Amino acid sequence: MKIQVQTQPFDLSTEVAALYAANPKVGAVATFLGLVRDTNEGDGVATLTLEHYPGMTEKSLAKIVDEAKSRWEMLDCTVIHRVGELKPTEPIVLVAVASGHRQDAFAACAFIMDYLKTQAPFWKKELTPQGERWVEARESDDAAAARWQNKN
Amino acid sequence: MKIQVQTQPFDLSTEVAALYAANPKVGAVATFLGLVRDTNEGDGVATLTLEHYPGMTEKSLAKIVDEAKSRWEMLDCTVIHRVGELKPTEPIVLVAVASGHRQDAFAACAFIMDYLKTQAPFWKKELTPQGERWVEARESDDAAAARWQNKN
Amino acid sequence: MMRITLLYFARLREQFGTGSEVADLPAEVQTVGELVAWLRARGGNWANELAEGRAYRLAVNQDMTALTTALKDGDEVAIFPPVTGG
Amino acid sequence: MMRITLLYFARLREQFGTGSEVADLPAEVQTVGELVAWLRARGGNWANELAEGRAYRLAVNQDMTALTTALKDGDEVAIFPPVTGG
Repeated sequence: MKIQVQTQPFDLSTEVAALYAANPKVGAVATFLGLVRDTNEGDGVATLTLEHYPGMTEKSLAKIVDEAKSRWEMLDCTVIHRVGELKPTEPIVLVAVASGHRQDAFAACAFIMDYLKTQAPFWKKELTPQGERWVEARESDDAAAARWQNKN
Repeated sequence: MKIQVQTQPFDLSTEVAALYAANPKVGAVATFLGLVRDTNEGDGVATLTLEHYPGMTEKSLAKIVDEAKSRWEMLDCTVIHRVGELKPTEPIVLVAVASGHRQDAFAACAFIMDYLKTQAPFWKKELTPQGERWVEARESDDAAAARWQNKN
Repeated sequence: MMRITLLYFARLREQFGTGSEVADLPAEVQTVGELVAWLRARGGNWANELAEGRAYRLAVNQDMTALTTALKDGDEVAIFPPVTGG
Repeated sequence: MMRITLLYFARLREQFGTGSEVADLPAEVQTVGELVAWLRARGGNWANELAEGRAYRLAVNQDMTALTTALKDGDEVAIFPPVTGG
Protein backbone atom coordinates (compact mmCIF):
# COMPACT_ATOMS: atom_id res chain seq x y z
CA MET A 1 0.00 0.00 0.00
CA LYS A 2 1.51 3.31 -1.08
CA ILE A 3 0.15 6.62 0.14
CA GLN A 4 1.89 9.76 -0.96
CA VAL A 5 1.36 13.51 -0.94
CA GLN A 6 3.64 15.32 -3.36
CA THR A 7 4.05 18.39 -5.55
CA GLN A 8 5.64 16.53 -8.49
CA PRO A 9 3.72 14.79 -11.28
CA PHE A 10 3.52 11.00 -11.34
CA ASP A 11 3.52 8.49 -14.17
CA LEU A 12 0.31 6.50 -14.41
CA SER A 13 1.85 3.49 -16.17
CA THR A 14 4.62 3.22 -13.60
CA GLU A 15 2.27 3.52 -10.63
CA VAL A 16 -0.26 1.01 -11.94
CA ALA A 17 2.37 -1.48 -13.14
CA ALA A 18 3.83 -1.46 -9.61
CA LEU A 19 0.51 -2.94 -8.42
CA TYR A 20 0.34 -5.88 -10.82
CA ALA A 21 3.67 -6.55 -12.57
CA ALA A 22 5.10 -8.61 -9.71
CA ASN A 23 1.84 -10.18 -8.53
CA PRO A 24 0.15 -12.68 -10.86
CA LYS A 25 -2.81 -12.92 -8.43
CA VAL A 26 -3.97 -9.49 -9.62
CA GLY A 27 -6.72 -9.83 -12.22
CA ALA A 28 -8.10 -6.30 -12.04
CA VAL A 29 -6.87 -2.78 -11.38
CA ALA A 30 -9.45 -0.02 -11.06
CA THR A 31 -7.98 3.44 -11.30
CA PHE A 32 -9.29 6.91 -10.73
CA LEU A 33 -7.50 10.00 -11.96
CA GLY A 34 -8.78 13.43 -10.93
CA LEU A 35 -7.77 16.39 -13.08
CA VAL A 36 -7.85 20.18 -12.94
CA ARG A 37 -10.69 21.52 -15.11
CA ASP A 38 -10.54 24.94 -16.73
CA THR A 39 -14.01 25.91 -15.51
CA ASN A 40 -15.82 25.70 -12.17
CA GLU A 41 -19.20 27.14 -11.20
CA GLY A 42 -19.28 28.90 -14.55
CA ASP A 43 -15.97 30.73 -14.16
CA GLY A 44 -12.66 30.15 -15.91
CA VAL A 45 -9.97 28.58 -13.74
CA ALA A 46 -6.36 29.56 -14.52
CA THR A 47 -4.70 27.70 -11.65
CA LEU A 48 -5.73 25.49 -8.77
CA THR A 49 -3.66 25.58 -5.59
CA LEU A 50 -3.93 22.72 -3.14
CA GLU A 51 -3.20 23.15 0.55
CA HIS A 52 -3.11 20.24 2.98
CA TYR A 53 -2.51 19.36 6.63
CA PRO A 54 0.82 17.49 6.64
CA GLY A 55 0.71 14.49 8.90
CA MET A 56 -3.06 14.31 9.20
CA THR A 57 -3.36 13.92 5.43
CA GLU A 58 -1.30 10.73 5.31
CA LYS A 59 -2.97 9.46 8.49
CA SER A 60 -6.49 10.01 7.17
CA LEU A 61 -5.67 8.45 3.79
CA ALA A 62 -4.22 5.40 5.58
CA LYS A 63 -7.43 5.08 7.62
CA ILE A 64 -9.57 5.30 4.48
CA VAL A 65 -7.48 2.63 2.73
CA ASP A 66 -7.66 0.39 5.83
CA GLU A 67 -11.43 0.75 5.90
CA ALA A 68 -11.59 -0.21 2.20
CA LYS A 69 -9.37 -3.25 2.89
CA SER A 70 -11.76 -4.39 5.60
CA ARG A 71 -14.68 -4.27 3.14
CA TRP A 72 -13.23 -5.63 -0.10
CA GLU A 73 -10.50 -7.96 -1.30
CA MET A 74 -7.61 -5.62 -2.06
CA LEU A 75 -4.23 -7.04 -3.06
CA ASP A 76 -2.54 -3.66 -3.30
CA CYS A 77 -3.36 0.00 -3.60
CA THR A 78 -1.75 3.33 -4.41
CA VAL A 79 -3.04 6.77 -3.47
CA ILE A 80 -1.12 9.82 -4.67
CA HIS A 81 -2.43 13.31 -4.06
CA ARG A 82 -0.64 16.36 -5.35
CA VAL A 83 -0.43 19.70 -3.55
CA GLY A 84 0.76 23.14 -4.61
CA GLU A 85 -0.15 25.01 -7.78
CA LEU A 86 -1.62 23.06 -10.70
CA LYS A 87 -2.94 24.06 -14.10
CA PRO A 88 -5.95 22.79 -16.08
CA THR A 89 -5.46 19.24 -17.45
CA GLU A 90 -2.90 18.44 -14.72
CA PRO A 91 -3.58 15.34 -12.61
CA ILE A 92 -4.50 16.06 -8.97
CA VAL A 93 -5.12 12.64 -7.51
CA LEU A 94 -4.59 8.99 -8.37
CA VAL A 95 -6.33 6.12 -6.63
CA ALA A 96 -5.50 2.66 -8.01
CA VAL A 97 -6.74 -0.57 -6.45
CA ALA A 98 -5.53 -4.04 -7.43
CA SER A 99 -7.70 -7.05 -6.72
CA GLY A 100 -8.39 -10.55 -7.98
CA HIS A 101 -11.67 -9.49 -9.56
CA ARG A 102 -13.16 -6.33 -10.95
CA GLN A 103 -16.09 -5.80 -8.57
CA ASP A 104 -13.79 -5.46 -5.54
CA ALA A 105 -11.39 -3.22 -7.43
CA PHE A 106 -14.15 -0.88 -8.66
CA ALA A 107 -15.98 -0.66 -5.33
CA ALA A 108 -12.84 -0.08 -3.27
CA CYS A 109 -11.57 2.58 -5.69
CA ALA A 110 -14.90 4.46 -5.67
CA PHE A 111 -15.12 4.17 -1.87
CA ILE A 112 -11.62 5.57 -1.35
CA MET A 113 -12.37 8.51 -3.64
CA ASP A 114 -15.67 9.29 -1.90
CA TYR A 115 -14.04 9.24 1.52
CA LEU A 116 -10.98 11.13 0.38
CA LYS A 117 -13.27 13.90 -0.89
CA THR A 118 -14.93 14.32 2.52
CA GLN A 119 -12.37 13.13 5.08
CA ALA A 120 -8.85 13.92 3.87
CA PRO A 121 -7.63 17.42 4.77
CA PHE A 122 -7.00 19.01 1.39
CA TRP A 123 -8.33 22.38 0.29
CA LYS A 124 -8.51 23.88 -3.18
CA LYS A 125 -8.15 27.53 -4.07
CA GLU A 126 -8.81 28.56 -7.63
CA LEU A 127 -7.65 31.58 -9.55
CA THR A 128 -10.45 32.95 -11.73
CA PRO A 129 -10.77 36.23 -13.67
CA GLN A 130 -12.52 37.57 -10.51
CA GLY A 131 -9.52 36.73 -8.37
CA GLU A 132 -8.69 33.94 -5.95
CA ARG A 133 -11.37 31.96 -4.15
CA TRP A 134 -11.54 28.88 -1.97
CA VAL A 135 -13.55 26.04 -3.48
CA GLU A 136 -16.64 25.31 -1.39
CA ALA A 137 -17.38 21.76 -0.23
CA ARG A 138 -20.17 20.09 -2.16
CA GLU A 139 -23.15 18.45 -0.52
CA SER A 140 -23.11 15.87 -3.30
CA ASP A 141 -19.74 14.69 -1.99
CA ASP A 142 -21.16 14.18 1.50
CA ALA A 143 -24.02 12.23 -0.04
CA ALA A 144 -21.58 10.12 -2.07
CA ALA A 145 -19.63 9.21 1.07
CA ALA A 146 -22.80 8.57 3.08
CA ARG A 147 -24.05 5.93 0.65
CA TRP A 148 -21.30 3.55 1.81
CA GLN A 149 -22.61 3.56 5.38
CA ASN A 150 -25.51 1.23 4.60
CA LYS A 151 -24.06 -1.17 2.09
CA ASN A 152 -20.85 -2.40 0.68
CA MET B 1 -14.00 7.30 -28.80
CA LYS B 2 -11.35 4.72 -29.56
CA ILE B 3 -12.14 1.04 -29.82
CA GLN B 4 -9.38 -1.33 -30.72
CA VAL B 5 -8.67 -5.06 -30.81
CA GLN B 6 -4.98 -5.83 -31.04
CA THR B 7 -2.27 -8.37 -30.23
CA GLN B 8 0.33 -5.78 -29.16
CA PRO B 9 0.65 -4.31 -25.67
CA PHE B 10 -0.51 -0.74 -25.00
CA ASP B 11 0.84 1.98 -22.75
CA LEU B 12 -1.58 3.01 -20.03
CA SER B 13 -0.19 6.54 -19.57
CA THR B 14 -0.37 7.25 -23.28
CA GLU B 15 -3.90 5.94 -23.65
CA VAL B 16 -5.27 7.76 -20.62
CA ALA B 17 -3.45 11.03 -21.38
CA ALA B 18 -5.06 10.99 -24.83
CA LEU B 19 -8.43 11.31 -23.08
CA TYR B 20 -7.64 14.37 -20.95
CA ALA B 21 -4.47 16.15 -22.10
CA ALA B 22 -6.21 18.17 -24.82
CA ASN B 23 -9.56 18.58 -23.05
CA PRO B 24 -9.65 20.80 -19.92
CA LYS B 25 -13.33 19.89 -19.41
CA VAL B 26 -12.23 16.44 -18.20
CA GLY B 27 -12.19 16.31 -14.41
CA ALA B 28 -12.19 12.54 -13.97
CA VAL B 29 -10.89 9.45 -15.74
CA ALA B 30 -11.98 6.06 -14.43
CA THR B 31 -9.91 3.19 -15.76
CA PHE B 32 -10.17 -0.55 -15.62
CA LEU B 33 -7.29 -2.82 -16.47
CA GLY B 34 -7.89 -6.58 -16.69
CA LEU B 35 -4.85 -8.85 -16.32
CA VAL B 36 -3.94 -12.49 -16.83
CA ARG B 37 -3.79 -14.28 -13.47
CA ASP B 38 -1.56 -17.30 -12.89
CA THR B 39 -4.37 -19.34 -11.33
CA ASN B 40 -7.97 -20.05 -12.28
CA GLU B 41 -10.40 -22.48 -10.66
CA GLY B 42 -7.54 -23.78 -8.55
CA ASP B 43 -5.21 -24.65 -11.44
CA GLY B 44 -2.05 -22.94 -12.55
CA VAL B 45 -2.33 -20.98 -15.79
CA ALA B 46 0.77 -20.79 -17.99
CA THR B 47 -0.77 -18.92 -20.90
CA LEU B 48 -4.13 -17.46 -21.84
CA THR B 49 -5.09 -17.37 -25.50
CA LEU B 50 -7.84 -15.02 -26.62
CA GLU B 51 -9.92 -15.69 -29.70
CA HIS B 52 -12.45 -13.20 -31.07
CA TYR B 53 -14.95 -12.66 -33.88
CA PRO B 54 -13.39 -9.96 -36.07
CA GLY B 55 -15.95 -7.40 -37.15
CA MET B 56 -18.58 -8.33 -34.60
CA THR B 57 -16.16 -7.56 -31.78
CA GLU B 58 -15.67 -3.94 -32.80
CA LYS B 59 -19.38 -3.59 -33.59
CA SER B 60 -20.48 -4.93 -30.22
CA LEU B 61 -17.96 -2.80 -28.32
CA ALA B 62 -19.20 0.29 -30.19
CA LYS B 63 -22.78 -0.56 -29.22
CA ILE B 64 -21.80 -0.98 -25.56
CA VAL B 65 -19.97 2.36 -25.56
CA ASP B 66 -22.95 4.07 -27.26
CA GLU B 67 -25.28 2.66 -24.62
CA ALA B 68 -22.98 3.98 -21.88
CA LYS B 69 -22.93 7.42 -23.57
CA SER B 70 -26.72 7.49 -23.55
CA ARG B 71 -26.73 6.86 -19.79
CA TRP B 72 -23.87 8.98 -18.45
CA GLU B 73 -21.93 12.12 -19.32
CA MET B 74 -18.89 10.78 -21.19
CA LEU B 75 -16.45 13.19 -22.78
CA ASP B 76 -14.25 10.49 -24.25
CA CYS B 77 -13.52 6.82 -23.91
CA THR B 78 -10.99 4.19 -24.94
CA VAL B 79 -11.52 0.44 -25.08
CA ILE B 80 -8.57 -1.76 -26.03
CA HIS B 81 -8.87 -5.54 -25.93
CA ARG B 82 -5.95 -7.77 -26.71
CA VAL B 83 -6.18 -11.12 -28.51
CA GLY B 84 -3.70 -13.93 -29.08
CA GLU B 85 -1.47 -15.55 -26.49
CA LEU B 86 -0.82 -13.75 -23.23
CA LYS B 87 1.08 -14.65 -20.08
CA PRO B 88 0.27 -14.04 -16.39
CA THR B 89 0.55 -10.35 -15.38
CA GLU B 90 -0.01 -9.22 -18.97
CA PRO B 91 -2.85 -6.73 -19.55
CA ILE B 92 -5.85 -8.12 -21.44
CA VAL B 93 -8.27 -5.23 -21.55
CA LEU B 94 -8.32 -1.50 -20.90
CA VAL B 95 -11.49 0.54 -20.46
CA ALA B 96 -10.94 4.22 -19.71
CA VAL B 97 -13.76 6.76 -19.46
CA ALA B 98 -13.28 10.53 -19.23
CA SER B 99 -16.00 12.70 -17.77
CA GLY B 100 -16.53 15.99 -15.99
CA HIS B 101 -17.15 14.27 -12.67
CA ARG B 102 -16.19 11.02 -11.04
CA GLN B 103 -19.61 9.39 -10.62
CA ASP B 104 -20.24 9.34 -14.38
CA ALA B 105 -16.74 8.10 -15.10
CA PHE B 106 -16.94 5.26 -12.55
CA ALA B 107 -20.42 4.12 -13.53
CA ALA B 108 -19.77 4.19 -17.28
CA CYS B 109 -16.48 2.31 -16.87
CA ALA B 110 -18.07 -0.42 -14.72
CA PHE B 111 -21.04 -0.67 -17.09
CA ILE B 112 -18.81 -1.08 -20.16
CA MET B 113 -16.81 -3.82 -18.43
CA ASP B 114 -19.94 -5.70 -17.32
CA TYR B 115 -21.40 -5.61 -20.82
CA LEU B 116 -18.10 -6.41 -22.49
CA LYS B 117 -17.87 -9.53 -20.31
CA THR B 118 -21.25 -10.83 -21.48
CA GLN B 119 -21.80 -9.29 -24.95
CA ALA B 120 -18.49 -8.91 -26.75
CA PRO B 121 -17.39 -12.02 -28.68
CA PHE B 122 -14.09 -12.92 -27.02
CA TRP B 123 -13.20 -16.37 -25.72
CA LYS B 124 -10.38 -17.40 -23.41
CA LYS B 125 -8.48 -20.66 -23.53
CA GLU B 126 -6.03 -21.38 -20.77
CA LEU B 127 -3.05 -23.69 -20.68
CA THR B 128 -2.85 -25.51 -17.35
CA PRO B 129 -0.72 -28.46 -16.18
CA GLN B 130 -3.72 -30.63 -17.24
CA GLY B 131 -3.61 -29.26 -20.77
CA GLU B 132 -5.64 -26.66 -22.64
CA ARG B 133 -9.20 -25.78 -21.68
CA TRP B 134 -11.75 -23.17 -22.66
CA VAL B 135 -12.73 -20.84 -19.85
CA GLU B 136 -16.39 -21.27 -18.94
CA ALA B 137 -18.70 -18.26 -18.77
CA ARG B 138 -19.54 -17.20 -15.23
CA GLU B 139 -23.07 -16.68 -13.99
CA SER B 140 -21.77 -13.88 -11.79
CA ASP B 141 -20.90 -11.98 -14.99
CA ASP B 142 -24.47 -12.32 -16.26
CA ALA B 143 -25.72 -11.08 -12.90
CA ALA B 144 -23.31 -8.13 -13.02
CA ALA B 145 -24.60 -7.12 -16.45
CA ALA B 146 -28.23 -7.65 -15.47
CA ARG B 147 -28.02 -5.16 -12.58
CA TRP B 148 -27.79 -2.28 -15.07
CA GLN B 149 -31.19 -3.10 -16.54
CA ASN B 150 -33.14 -1.59 -13.65
CA LYS B 151 -31.08 1.41 -12.69
CA ASN B 152 -28.38 3.66 -13.92
CA MET C 1 -32.79 -20.99 -52.18
CA MET C 2 -30.89 -19.28 -49.35
CA ARG C 3 -27.13 -19.37 -49.23
CA ILE C 4 -25.62 -18.27 -45.90
CA THR C 5 -22.17 -18.12 -44.35
CA LEU C 6 -21.78 -19.98 -41.09
CA LEU C 7 -19.06 -19.08 -38.59
CA TYR C 8 -18.02 -21.09 -35.53
CA PHE C 9 -15.81 -19.89 -32.71
CA ALA C 10 -13.83 -21.19 -29.75
CA ARG C 11 -14.92 -24.62 -28.46
CA LEU C 12 -17.53 -25.00 -31.22
CA ARG C 13 -14.95 -24.25 -33.92
CA GLU C 14 -12.77 -26.99 -32.48
CA GLN C 15 -15.59 -29.49 -32.01
CA PHE C 16 -16.99 -28.93 -35.51
CA GLY C 17 -13.51 -29.08 -37.01
CA THR C 18 -14.04 -25.89 -39.00
CA GLY C 19 -14.32 -22.15 -38.45
CA SER C 20 -16.64 -21.42 -41.36
CA GLU C 21 -18.70 -22.89 -44.15
CA VAL C 22 -21.06 -21.70 -46.83
CA ALA C 23 -24.39 -23.52 -46.66
CA ASP C 24 -27.29 -23.76 -49.09
CA LEU C 25 -30.29 -24.12 -46.88
CA PRO C 26 -33.22 -26.43 -47.67
CA ALA C 27 -36.59 -24.72 -48.02
CA GLU C 28 -37.77 -25.76 -44.54
CA VAL C 29 -34.98 -23.74 -42.85
CA GLN C 30 -36.32 -20.19 -42.52
CA THR C 31 -35.29 -19.16 -39.00
CA VAL C 32 -32.22 -19.33 -36.80
CA GLY C 33 -33.92 -22.01 -34.70
CA GLU C 34 -34.59 -24.14 -37.78
CA LEU C 35 -30.97 -23.66 -38.84
CA VAL C 36 -29.76 -24.97 -35.49
CA ALA C 37 -32.10 -27.99 -35.78
CA TRP C 38 -30.78 -28.64 -39.28
CA LEU C 39 -27.16 -28.53 -38.06
CA ARG C 40 -28.01 -30.72 -35.07
CA ALA C 41 -29.36 -33.35 -37.50
CA ARG C 42 -25.81 -33.80 -38.78
CA GLY C 43 -25.25 -35.91 -35.67
CA GLY C 44 -21.95 -36.46 -33.83
CA ASN C 45 -20.44 -33.31 -32.35
CA TRP C 46 -23.15 -31.23 -34.04
CA ALA C 47 -25.90 -33.06 -32.21
CA ASN C 48 -23.90 -32.99 -29.00
CA GLU C 49 -22.82 -29.34 -28.93
CA LEU C 50 -26.18 -28.00 -30.12
CA ALA C 51 -28.31 -30.29 -27.94
CA GLU C 52 -31.17 -28.81 -25.92
CA GLY C 53 -29.81 -27.41 -22.67
CA ARG C 54 -26.30 -26.72 -24.01
CA ALA C 55 -25.29 -23.09 -23.75
CA TYR C 56 -24.46 -21.43 -27.05
CA ARG C 57 -25.05 -18.01 -28.55
CA LEU C 58 -26.16 -16.98 -32.02
CA ALA C 59 -25.45 -13.89 -34.06
CA VAL C 60 -26.85 -12.86 -37.44
CA ASN C 61 -24.81 -10.31 -39.34
CA GLN C 62 -22.75 -9.68 -36.20
CA ASP C 63 -25.64 -8.93 -33.86
CA MET C 64 -26.62 -11.30 -31.08
CA THR C 65 -29.95 -12.82 -32.00
CA ALA C 66 -32.74 -15.18 -30.90
CA LEU C 67 -33.89 -18.51 -32.33
CA THR C 68 -37.00 -16.94 -33.84
CA THR C 69 -35.07 -14.56 -36.11
CA ALA C 70 -35.85 -15.06 -39.81
CA LEU C 71 -32.92 -15.76 -42.13
CA LYS C 72 -32.37 -14.26 -45.55
CA ASP C 73 -30.06 -14.99 -48.43
CA GLY C 74 -26.50 -13.82 -47.82
CA ASP C 75 -26.73 -13.71 -44.02
CA GLU C 76 -23.65 -14.28 -41.89
CA VAL C 77 -24.67 -16.53 -39.03
CA ALA C 78 -22.32 -17.23 -36.15
CA ILE C 79 -22.64 -19.86 -33.44
CA PHE C 80 -20.39 -19.70 -30.43
CA PRO C 81 -20.12 -20.48 -26.71
CA PRO C 82 -21.06 -17.84 -24.12
CA VAL C 83 -18.37 -15.17 -24.29
CA THR C 84 -15.53 -14.99 -21.76
CA GLY C 85 -13.44 -11.94 -22.63
CA GLY C 86 -12.49 -8.99 -20.48
CA MET D 1 -2.83 24.53 33.00
CA MET D 2 -3.19 23.08 29.50
CA ARG D 3 -0.93 24.20 26.71
CA ILE D 4 -2.08 23.17 23.22
CA THR D 5 -0.99 23.82 19.66
CA LEU D 6 -3.65 25.29 17.39
CA LEU D 7 -3.47 24.91 13.60
CA TYR D 8 -5.60 26.74 11.03
CA PHE D 9 -5.90 25.87 7.37
CA ALA D 10 -7.16 27.30 4.09
CA ARG D 11 -9.73 30.10 4.45
CA LEU D 12 -9.48 30.06 8.26
CA ARG D 13 -5.69 30.41 8.13
CA GLU D 14 -6.14 33.47 5.92
CA GLN D 15 -8.94 35.01 7.97
CA PHE D 16 -7.15 34.50 11.27
CA GLY D 17 -3.91 35.81 9.79
CA THR D 18 -1.92 32.85 11.14
CA GLY D 19 -1.44 29.16 10.49
CA SER D 20 -0.61 28.16 14.03
CA GLU D 21 -0.29 29.32 17.60
CA VAL D 22 0.50 27.84 20.97
CA ALA D 23 -2.23 28.61 23.50
CA ASP D 24 -2.34 28.34 27.28
CA LEU D 25 -5.95 27.56 28.01
CA PRO D 26 -7.86 29.02 30.97
CA ALA D 27 -9.27 26.49 33.42
CA GLU D 28 -12.83 26.71 32.03
CA VAL D 29 -11.71 25.37 28.62
CA GLN D 30 -11.81 21.59 28.92
CA THR D 31 -13.42 20.45 25.64
CA VAL D 32 -13.12 21.21 21.94
CA GLY D 33 -16.45 23.04 22.10
CA GLU D 34 -15.24 25.25 24.95
CA LEU D 35 -12.07 25.93 22.99
CA VAL D 36 -14.10 27.12 20.00
CA ALA D 37 -16.20 29.38 22.27
CA TRP D 38 -13.02 30.80 23.79
CA LEU D 39 -11.60 31.56 20.31
CA ARG D 40 -14.92 33.04 19.20
CA ALA D 41 -14.75 35.45 22.14
CA ARG D 42 -11.70 37.05 20.51
CA GLY D 43 -14.22 38.82 18.25
CA GLY D 44 -13.62 40.06 14.69
CA ASN D 45 -12.84 37.29 12.20
CA TRP D 46 -12.73 34.77 15.04
CA ALA D 47 -16.32 35.51 16.01
CA ASN D 48 -17.37 35.62 12.38
CA GLU D 49 -15.71 32.43 11.09
CA LEU D 50 -16.58 30.36 14.16
CA ALA D 51 -20.15 31.67 14.52
CA GLU D 52 -23.01 29.20 15.02
CA GLY D 53 -24.10 27.85 11.66
CA ARG D 54 -20.73 28.35 9.95
CA ALA D 55 -19.27 25.14 8.56
CA TYR D 56 -15.88 24.20 9.99
CA ARG D 57 -14.22 20.97 10.99
CA LEU D 58 -12.12 20.09 14.02
CA ALA D 59 -9.32 17.61 14.50
CA VAL D 60 -7.48 16.66 17.67
CA ASN D 61 -4.10 15.03 17.18
CA GLN D 62 -4.89 14.61 13.48
CA ASP D 63 -8.21 12.80 13.88
CA MET D 64 -11.51 14.46 13.01
CA THR D 65 -13.37 15.06 16.23
CA ALA D 66 -16.56 16.40 17.79
CA LEU D 67 -17.18 19.41 20.03
CA THR D 68 -17.63 17.21 23.09
CA THR D 69 -14.10 15.77 22.94
CA ALA D 70 -12.06 16.48 26.08
CA LEU D 71 -8.73 18.27 25.62
CA LYS D 72 -5.50 17.42 27.35
CA ASP D 73 -2.16 19.12 27.73
CA GLY D 74 -0.02 18.93 24.58
CA ASP D 75 -2.87 18.29 22.15
CA GLU D 76 -2.61 19.44 18.56
CA VAL D 77 -5.99 20.94 17.65
CA ALA D 78 -6.76 21.93 14.07
CA ILE D 79 -9.67 24.00 12.81
CA PHE D 80 -10.38 24.12 9.09
CA PRO D 81 -13.14 24.48 6.48
CA PRO D 82 -14.87 21.37 5.07
CA VAL D 83 -12.30 19.60 2.91
CA THR D 84 -12.29 19.92 -0.89
CA GLY D 85 -9.48 17.70 -2.22
CA GLY D 86 -9.60 14.92 -4.74
